Amino acid sequence: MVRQIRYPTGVRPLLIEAAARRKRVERRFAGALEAAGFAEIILPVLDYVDAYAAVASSASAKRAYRFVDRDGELVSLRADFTPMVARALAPVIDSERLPLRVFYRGDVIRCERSRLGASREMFQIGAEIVGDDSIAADVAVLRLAADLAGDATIVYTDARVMNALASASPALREALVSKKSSSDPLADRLLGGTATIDDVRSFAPAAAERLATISSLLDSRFVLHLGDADDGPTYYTGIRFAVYAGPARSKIAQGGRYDDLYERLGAAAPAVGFTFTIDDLD
Amino acid sequence: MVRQIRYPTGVRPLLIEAAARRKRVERRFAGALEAAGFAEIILPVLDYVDAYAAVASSASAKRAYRFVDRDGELVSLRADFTPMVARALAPVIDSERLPLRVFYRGDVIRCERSRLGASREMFQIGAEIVGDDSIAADVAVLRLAADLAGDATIVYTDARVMNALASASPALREALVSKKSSSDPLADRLLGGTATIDDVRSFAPAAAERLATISSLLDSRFVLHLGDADDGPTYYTGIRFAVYAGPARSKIAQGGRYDDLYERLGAAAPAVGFTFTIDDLD
Amino acid sequence: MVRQIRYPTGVRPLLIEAAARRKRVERRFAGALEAAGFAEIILPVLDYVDAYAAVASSASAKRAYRFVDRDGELVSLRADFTPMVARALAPVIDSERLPLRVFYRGDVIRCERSRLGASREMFQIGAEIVGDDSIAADVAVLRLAADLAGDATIVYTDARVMNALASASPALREALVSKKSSSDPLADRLLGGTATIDDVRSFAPAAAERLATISSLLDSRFVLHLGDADDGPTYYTGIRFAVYAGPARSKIAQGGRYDDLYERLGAAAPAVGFTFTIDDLD
Amino acid sequence: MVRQIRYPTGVRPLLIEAAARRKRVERRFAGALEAAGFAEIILPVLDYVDAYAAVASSASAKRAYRFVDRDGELVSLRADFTPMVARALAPVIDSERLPLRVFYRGDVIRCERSRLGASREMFQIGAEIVGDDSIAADVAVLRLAADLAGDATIVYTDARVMNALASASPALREALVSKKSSSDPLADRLLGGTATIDDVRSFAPAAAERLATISSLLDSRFVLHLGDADDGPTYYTGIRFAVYAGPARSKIAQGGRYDDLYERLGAAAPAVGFTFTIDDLD
Amino acid sequence: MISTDPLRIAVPKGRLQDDVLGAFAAAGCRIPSPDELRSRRLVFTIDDIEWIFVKDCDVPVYVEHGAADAGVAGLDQILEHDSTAYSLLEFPFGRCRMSLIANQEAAPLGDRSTVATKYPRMARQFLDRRGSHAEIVPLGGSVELAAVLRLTSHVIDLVQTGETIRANGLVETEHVLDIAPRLIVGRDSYRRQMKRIRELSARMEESLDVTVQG
Amino acid sequence: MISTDPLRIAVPKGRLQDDVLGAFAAAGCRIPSPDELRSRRLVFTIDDIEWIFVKDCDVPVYVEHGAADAGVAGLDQILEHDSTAYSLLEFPFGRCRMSLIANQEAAPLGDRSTVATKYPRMARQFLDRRGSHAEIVPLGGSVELAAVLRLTSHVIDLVQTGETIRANGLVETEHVLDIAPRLIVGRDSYRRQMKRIRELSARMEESLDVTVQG
Amino acid sequence: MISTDPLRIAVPKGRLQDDVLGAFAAAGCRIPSPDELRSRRLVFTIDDIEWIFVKDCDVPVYVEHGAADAGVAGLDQILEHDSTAYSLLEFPFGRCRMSLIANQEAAPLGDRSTVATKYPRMARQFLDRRGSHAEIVPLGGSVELAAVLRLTSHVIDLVQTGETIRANGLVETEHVLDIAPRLIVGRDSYRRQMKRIRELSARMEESLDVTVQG
Amino acid sequence: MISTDPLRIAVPKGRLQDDVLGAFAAAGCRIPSPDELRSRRLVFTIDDIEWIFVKDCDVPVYVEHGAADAGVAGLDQILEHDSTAYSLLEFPFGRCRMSLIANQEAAPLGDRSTVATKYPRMARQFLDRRGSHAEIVPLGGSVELAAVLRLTSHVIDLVQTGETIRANGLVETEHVLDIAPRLIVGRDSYRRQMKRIRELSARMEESLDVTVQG
Repeated sequence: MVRQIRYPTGVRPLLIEAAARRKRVERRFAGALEAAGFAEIILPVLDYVDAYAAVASSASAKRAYRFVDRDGELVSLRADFTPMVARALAPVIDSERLPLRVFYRGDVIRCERSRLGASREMFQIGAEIVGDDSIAADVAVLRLAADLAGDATIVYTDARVMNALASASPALREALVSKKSSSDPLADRLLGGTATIDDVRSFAPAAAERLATISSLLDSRFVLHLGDADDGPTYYTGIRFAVYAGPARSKIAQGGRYDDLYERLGAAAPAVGFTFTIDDLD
Repeated sequence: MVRQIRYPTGVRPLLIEAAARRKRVERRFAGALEAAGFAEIILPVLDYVDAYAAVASSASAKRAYRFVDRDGELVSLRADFTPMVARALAPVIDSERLPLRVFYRGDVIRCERSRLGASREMFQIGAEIVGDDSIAADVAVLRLAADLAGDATIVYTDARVMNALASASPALREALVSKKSSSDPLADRLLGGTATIDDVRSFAPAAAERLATISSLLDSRFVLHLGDADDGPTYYTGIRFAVYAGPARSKIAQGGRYDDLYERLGAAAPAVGFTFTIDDLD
Repeated sequence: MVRQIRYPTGVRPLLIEAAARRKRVERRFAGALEAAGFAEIILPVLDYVDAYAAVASSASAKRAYRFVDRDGELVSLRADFTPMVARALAPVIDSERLPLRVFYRGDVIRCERSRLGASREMFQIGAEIVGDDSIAADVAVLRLAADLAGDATIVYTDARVMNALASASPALREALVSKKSSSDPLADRLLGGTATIDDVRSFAPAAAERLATISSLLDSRFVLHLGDADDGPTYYTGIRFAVYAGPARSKIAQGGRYDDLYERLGAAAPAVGFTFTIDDLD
Repeated sequence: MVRQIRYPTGVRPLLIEAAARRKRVERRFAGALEAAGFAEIILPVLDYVDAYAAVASSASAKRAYRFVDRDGELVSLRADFTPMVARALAPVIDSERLPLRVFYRGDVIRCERSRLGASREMFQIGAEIVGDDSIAADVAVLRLAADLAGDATIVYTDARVMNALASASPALREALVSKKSSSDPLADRLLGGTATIDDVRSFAPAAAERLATISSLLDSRFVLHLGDADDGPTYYTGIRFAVYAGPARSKIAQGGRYDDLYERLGAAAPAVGFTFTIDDLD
Repeated sequence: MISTDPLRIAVPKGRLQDDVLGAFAAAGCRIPSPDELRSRRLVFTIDDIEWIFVKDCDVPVYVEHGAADAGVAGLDQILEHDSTAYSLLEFPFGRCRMSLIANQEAAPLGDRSTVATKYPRMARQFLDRRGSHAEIVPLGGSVELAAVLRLTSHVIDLVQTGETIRANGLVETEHVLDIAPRLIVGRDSYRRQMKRIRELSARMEESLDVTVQG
Repeated sequence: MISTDPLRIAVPKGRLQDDVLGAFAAAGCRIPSPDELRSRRLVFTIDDIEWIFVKDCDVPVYVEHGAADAGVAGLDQILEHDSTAYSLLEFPFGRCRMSLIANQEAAPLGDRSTVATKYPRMARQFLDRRGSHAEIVPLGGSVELAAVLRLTSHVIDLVQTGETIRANGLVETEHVLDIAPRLIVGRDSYRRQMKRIRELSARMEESLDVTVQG
Repeated sequence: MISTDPLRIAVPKGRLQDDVLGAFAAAGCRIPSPDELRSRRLVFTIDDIEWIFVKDCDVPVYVEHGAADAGVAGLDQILEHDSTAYSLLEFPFGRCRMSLIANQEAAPLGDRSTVATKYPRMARQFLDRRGSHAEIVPLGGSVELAAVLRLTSHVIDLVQTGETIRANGLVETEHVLDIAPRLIVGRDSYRRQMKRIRELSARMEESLDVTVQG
Repeated sequence: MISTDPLRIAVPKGRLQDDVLGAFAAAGCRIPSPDELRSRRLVFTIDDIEWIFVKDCDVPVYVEHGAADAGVAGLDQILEHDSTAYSLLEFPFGRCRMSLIANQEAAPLGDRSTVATKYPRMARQFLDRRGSHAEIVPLGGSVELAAVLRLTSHVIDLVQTGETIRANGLVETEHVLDIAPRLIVGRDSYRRQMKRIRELSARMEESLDVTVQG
C-alpha cells in the first residue's frame, strides 16, 4: 500500500536547505526592523472568529481554516496578521507609552489550492507604528518598506481619494474600478496614471494636502498613482501602497494607514504599517 | 457590552517584554544547537491525523486540537514534535547523508485547561541525531541536554529494562509501576533506586551492557534509575531520560532513543533526541 | 478492554418498546393535526448558520452542534424548528395559496449535558398557520395546542405588552423581569397575575384590544398573565403562550405569533404556531 | 444583495407535495414490514466514528459528514444504517428473546455532490432478522424484499463463492472482478452468468449446498448469478443480493447475511437483512 | 390557581441552612424539626411545602431544570450557573464579597497573571471587563493556597472576615461583587404557582424588613 | 515607466483564437505567423509582447495569479472564476448568450428541478436570484445531453445559434446573461505597466470602434 | 540525593484530615499543632516537610501538576481525575464503598435508566462495563436526593454506613468499588525525591502494619 | 434475460469518436450514419442500442451513475474519476502514455518541485508513490505551457508523439503509465444486462483480435 505523503493544503515542512534559506531571510528582515527601533511581538496561530466580527471580510474567511472548538466557538487559523496585532495590543494601549513600533512574523495558513507561479506557503513579516498619525510616520513606513525590499518600486496613493470619488461621482469611480476608458478627461488622467494632486484637490482636499507633502519627501522609487483602485484590505484610511521588486509580477508587500482599526478592536489608536510575504525571496 | 478578551485555550500573544524573553531563550538554545552541528528544520503547524496512525496514542489525541478539513480528512494542530520530524525527514532519508543532526522549535498547541503552576503555552525546542545507533550518539545527546539545561539533574534508564521485566515477571513490573513496596528484594532495590546494572543483567542483557558503557562516560549530573517506569511517549527503544533543573518540580525536557519510529513513518533509521519545553525558563 | 457504549451527547437509539411509544405519540399528534387541516413538511437535519443570521440568538447557538463543512461554511444540526420552517417555505410563499397550514416533526439535536428530571432527547412536533394575521388564527392555534395537550393549562399574553413597558418604563419592566416586588401598584398587579386588560390599555392599546377579543373566545383552560416575561424565542410579535400539563413542572409546548420572521428569512408573511416537545409524553 | 438559497450538500426540505409522497411510501413500507412481524427501532442521526472502528470502510467515511465534537471525539452523521443497528441492539441481545425482527427508516446524509440521474437525498428503510442463521430466514428476507419492491428482479449469490475463489485462484477472481474475458471455461461461465451450483461446489461446498436449497425455494423473480462480484459493504458472510425494479438502471435495495457484524460490535448474533433507498420510488 | 401541588423548595445544606429555615419560619411556614433535620432524610413535606436539602452549588441547578420550584442560593452560585430563574428576595444574612486577592509579590493584574478560583465563569467575566488576558486556573476549594504557594499570582474568591487572607499573607486588591443569598423561583414554576409564590415572598419580605436591592 | 519587461498576453486557443489575434494585429501589434501557429510552440516573443496560448478556461487563472499580464476571456469564464482582474474592453466578435434550457416535459424551474451545467458557480447565483432550491449537476461538456436523456430537467449553457437545442428537442426558456470576450488585465500588472496597457487598449478600441458597455 | 527541597505534602481538609496527620505522626513526622491547625493558615513547614491543606478533590490535581510532591487522596478522587501518580500505600481508615443505589420503584439498570452522581467519569466506566446506555446526571452533592425525588432512577455514590440510603427509602443494588485513601506521589517528584519518599513510605507502612493490596 | 431495454452506450466525442464507432461497427452493430453524426443530435437509437455522445471526461461519470450502461473511456479518465465500472476490453487505437515532463533547468523531482496537470488525482498518486511532497497545480489544458514559462518545474500529461514537448524545449523525464481506451460497463448494468453485454464484448474482441491485458 502506498502511504500518503502529502501535507494538508497550505502547509509543508521546510527541510534543511529550505529552512536555512527561510531563516536567512528572517534574520535579514528582523535585523533591519530591530535596527529601525521596532520591537517584536508574537501572535497566536489560532483565534476566535467572533473577536474580529467588527472587521471581518467574507473573502478572507473563505480561505481560512476554520473550525468549531470544544467550547462550541468558531475559531480560525491565522490568515491575516494586521487585525491580530490590533486585537493583541488593544488591551495594553496606553497613551503615555505611544507611539509603539512593533513587528511580527510567522506563517499565515490558508486552505487555498496551489496556484500558478505562486507558492501556497505564506511566511509573512510585518511592522507598524501605533499611535502616531503624523506624516513623518507615513514616510518612515514607506521608506522602511522600500529599504527592506531592496531594488523596489512602490506604487502609492491615499485611500480617501477613491472613497471621495465614490461619493462625488459613482459613475467615475466605477470607470476607475473597471479600468475601462472614459470620456471624462479627469477619469482618463486618473486611469492613465497622469493625474496630478491638483486634479483631486477639489474633492479630496485633506488627502491631496497630505500626499503633496509626502510625495515631496520621497525619492524616485515611489510612484504616486492617484487612480489606483484598492484590491487589498478595506481598513485603510490614509496612504495605501504596494511594493514590487525584481521579476515578480505580483506585489511582495502591501501596507497603509488604518486609523480606525484599533478602535474597532478595542482601543483607539492611529496606525500605519506593512506586511511582506517572503516565501519567494532570497 | 463587554467584549470578549480571552484567546482560545492553549494560545495567547506574547507582547513586547514577553516576546523579547522568548526570543532570548530561543537564541540561546538555537545558538548552542547550531554550535553542536545541528541544522534547523521547520515543521508545519497542522497535519493529517492518519499520517501518524502507526504511532498514535489516544492520550495525546485527546489534548490536541483536531478538526475535519475541507477534503473530509481529520487534521490536528501540532501537539507533539518527535513523530513530525520522522514523517518530514522520512522521504529524504538517504543512507549516504546519514547521520543527520537536526533541531526544530515552535509551539505545540493543546486544548488543555490551564493548570496549577504550569503555563498552558508550550514552546518547545528539540534536537535529534538520525541514523546513528551508537553509544556515542546516546552520550552526545545526554550531554547536550544537560548542557542546555544549565544546572541540571538527568534521570535516565533504558526502556528495555522495564519492557523485559514486563515479559519476565508481570507482577514485578506491576509493583514497579504502582511503586508499592514489595517483598522481592530486587523490586525493592529497583523501587528505591539502589539497584545496580548487575541486578538487571540477567533479564535485560543488551540494555545492561549498553548502560554500563554509557554510565561510565557520564558525570555526576546523570543519575541512573533502573526502576524508572515510563510516563512519556511509548516509542522509546533504548535510553530514556528526563531533565530537571532549578526549583521546578516538573521535568523541563525529556528524550531518548527511538529506533523504530522512522520505520513506522516511512523510512527505517535509528534516532536519539530530546525536547525542551521552555515557556518557564529564562 | 471495555468498549465504549455511550452515544454522543443529545442522541440515542430508541429500541423496540421506546420506539413503539414514540411512534404512538407521533401518530396521535400527526393524526390530530391532519384532521385539523395541517399538511406535513419535512425539514433537513442540517443547515447553514449564516442562513439564519437575521434571526440568530447566541444562546441557542451555544447549544447546537456546529461545524465547518467541506466548503468552509459553518453549519449547524437542527436545534430549533420555527426559523427552519420560514426559510424552507419562503421561496414558495405565494399570496394566492395562503394561508398555509403546515406541521413538522423530528428531533432537535443539542449538545447539552443531561439534566435533572428532563430527557436530553428532544423530539418535537409543531404546527403553524402562515399568511393569516387574524384573531381567528390566534384562537385556532391556542385551542389546537390545548386539545393536543389533553388536560392542559395554557398561560398566555401578548409579547407587545412587555415590549411597550420596556419603552414606557424601563424600571417597571426590570421589576417585571426580575420579579422583585415593587411599590408601583400596576407592577404589583402585573407581578401577581391580577392585572387586567384595562391596566395595560394605556400603553399597549393594540395588544389590549386584541387580547380582549381573544380572551372572550377562550375557555377556562387558558390563563391570561399580562405580566409574563418572555423566556423563549425573541421573535414573537403578538400572542405568546406556554402549555403545562400533568405533573411536569416544565412546559411541554410553547408558541405564539411571529409576523416578522418570514420577512427576515426571505418572504413577508404573518404566522402563528407552536412546538411540542414530546419525549416525556405518553 | 442576493440571499443564499441553497441547502448544504445532501439535504433539503420536502415541502407539502414532496412530503406527502415521501410519507405515502413510508407508510406502504412500514405497513408491510409491520404486517410481516418486524418492529421498528429508531436510530440516532449522529454517532462516534470510533464505535465502528471494527467495521469501518474508508470509502464510506469519505462521503460522510464528519466533525470533532466538544469532547474532542470524531463523530459522523448517519451514512450507513446496518452497522448502527448492530451497535444499538448489541447491548440488549438476549438469546432468549431471539430471533428479533426489526426495521428502521430515516435519511442517510452524505456530502456527495449531486449526481447524474440520481437524487442526492437518501431516505432509507431497512429490515433485518437478528439471531436466526437458518435458510428459512434467508428466504424470508429475499421474498420480503421482492414483495416490497413490486415488479422486481433480484440478483443474488453467496459472498463465500467469490471469497473462496480469491483463496483458491487469485487470478480467476481478478478476472471475475475486472469482468474481462478469460480462457478458463469456469471463469467464462461465471462471467457470463451461466455457471451452475455444481460449478462452484468443489471450492465453496457450504455456499453451494445452501444456495441449492435457497434457489429451490425461490420463484422466477430471483436470478442466481454466482460470478457476481461484490460492490457493496464488505461485511456479508452468506447470501448477498441486489434489487432492481422498473426503468431505473441502479439498484433500489441491497442486502445479505452478515453473521460476524454483531460480534464485531459487541454481541455475537447472526443476521440477515436489506436496505431500500426510496427517494425515487412512488 | 393553576397548580395545587406542594411547592418544592430547595434549601442549601451547611452554612446558610439555619438562617434560611429561620427566614421561612418567620414568614409563617412550618419547617422540619431539629430532630428531623438530624436524621439523614433529605425530603420533608409539611403543609403544602416539600422541603428538599441540597448542596449549595446545586440549588440553581434544581430550580433551573424544574426539579424544584424555588430555592435559596448565593448570588455567586446564581451567576456562576448563568441561572435564568427569577430573584424575588435578597436576604440580610450570609452576606460576603467576592474579591481579587494577590500574593504579596504579585505584579498588578496583567497579561501574565494567573488566577485560581472556584468561579471560572465569573472570573472570566471580571477579567474581560478589565481587558485582561490573565489565565484562569479552576480549583475545587482552598483556592487561596494557590496564591500562597505562588502557583498563581492571584485568586478570586469569596471573602467574609478576611481572616484567611491575613493569616496567609495575601492582599485583597479589588472588590469584584457583593454577594448575598436570594430567593429564586423557576420561570415555569412562577407561571404555574404565581399567587402562592408571591404571597410567600411578600410574607418573607415583611418579616425580614428587607428592601430588595439586587 | 515602472517595468520594461515584455507584456505577457494570454490568447485563448480554439474558437476565438483567430479573431483575438486579428484584433491585436489591427491595433498594430505584430502577431505570430500562421506557420508559427501551426507549430506546437506555445510561447512567442515578438517586439515587447510575449504571446502565450492557453485553453480558454485557463485565461482568467493565468491573469489572476500574475502568470500573464493580460488576456482575452469570455465573460462566462471571467465570472465562473470570480476573477478580480480589470476588464478594459469588450470585443464585438464571439458573442453568445447563457440560457436556461429545459426538456420539453420539464415542469417550470422549481424545487425539484435539476440543472446540468459546465458553470456551477454562475448557475448557483442564477438559481439563488430566482429563489430556487434546484439541484446543480456539474458536467464537463455536452450538457444538453443530460436534459435530452431526462437525467436533469434543465441545463444552463452557452447558446450561439440554438441549433443544438432544436436538433435535440429542447426548449430555451430563459435568458441568463449576454456573453462576450473581454480584454482583462491583472491588478498588479496594471500598476506596473499602466501606460503601455492603456496605450494598447486605446489602439484596440479605436480599431474596433467598440463602445465599452460593461 | 537529587533534591534537598522540603517535601510538599497535600493533606485533605475535612473528614480524613485528623487520621491522615495521625498516620504521618505515627511514622515519626512532626505535624502542625492543634493551635496552628485552628488558625486559617494553609501552609506549614516543619523540618523538611511543607504541609499544605487542600480540599479533598484537589489533592490529585496538586500532585498531578507537580504543585505538591505527595498527598493523600481517596481512590474515588484518584480515579475520577485519571491520576497518573504512583500509589504507595493504602490507609486502613476512611474506607467506604462506591455503590449503585436505586429508588424503590426503579426498573433494573437499563437503557432508560438515569444515574445521578458526583463521579461522572467513574459512573461512565461502570455503565460501559455493564453495557448500559443509561444517562448520567452530574451533581455537586446530595446525589441521593435525585433518586428520592424520582428525578433519576439511580445514583452512584460513596456509602459508609448506609444510613442515608435507609433513611430515604432507597436500595443499594450493586457494589461498584471499594474505596480507601492512598498515599500518592507524582512521577516527577518520585524521580527527584526517590529515597526520602521511599523511607517515609516505609516508616508509615510499618506503623500502620498495612499490607498494600492494590 | 433480466432487461430488454435498449443498451445505452456513451461514445466520447472528438479524437476517439471515429475509431470507437468503427470498432462497434466491426462487431456487427449498426451505428449512426455520417449524416446523422453531422447533425447536432446527441442521441440515436438504432436496433437495441441507444448511442449517446458525450465529452470524453464525462464518460466515466455517465457509466458510474447509471446514466449509461457502457461507454468507451481512456484509462486516464477512468482512473482520474476513481471509476468502479468493469473494464471489459482494451482497444488497440488511441494509445498514448502519461509522462512526467520537466523544463530544461528543473532540478530532479523533489520537495520544492511543482507539477502542473489536468490529472490531479493521478498526479497525487504518482507523487505519493515516489515519496515526493511536490505541489500540484491543477489546470484545464495546455499544461506544458506552465513548465515552458517556469511557472512550474514539471508537468504530468498525456504524450502521443512528443512533438509538443520538443517544440517547447521540454524534457520527458519519466514514464508514468500507458494509456489506452477501454470498454467500461457499470456494475448495476452488468447485472441486469449480463448476457447482451458479454455477447457484444465477445464480438468486439474477436473483430479486434485484441488480447486484454489491463
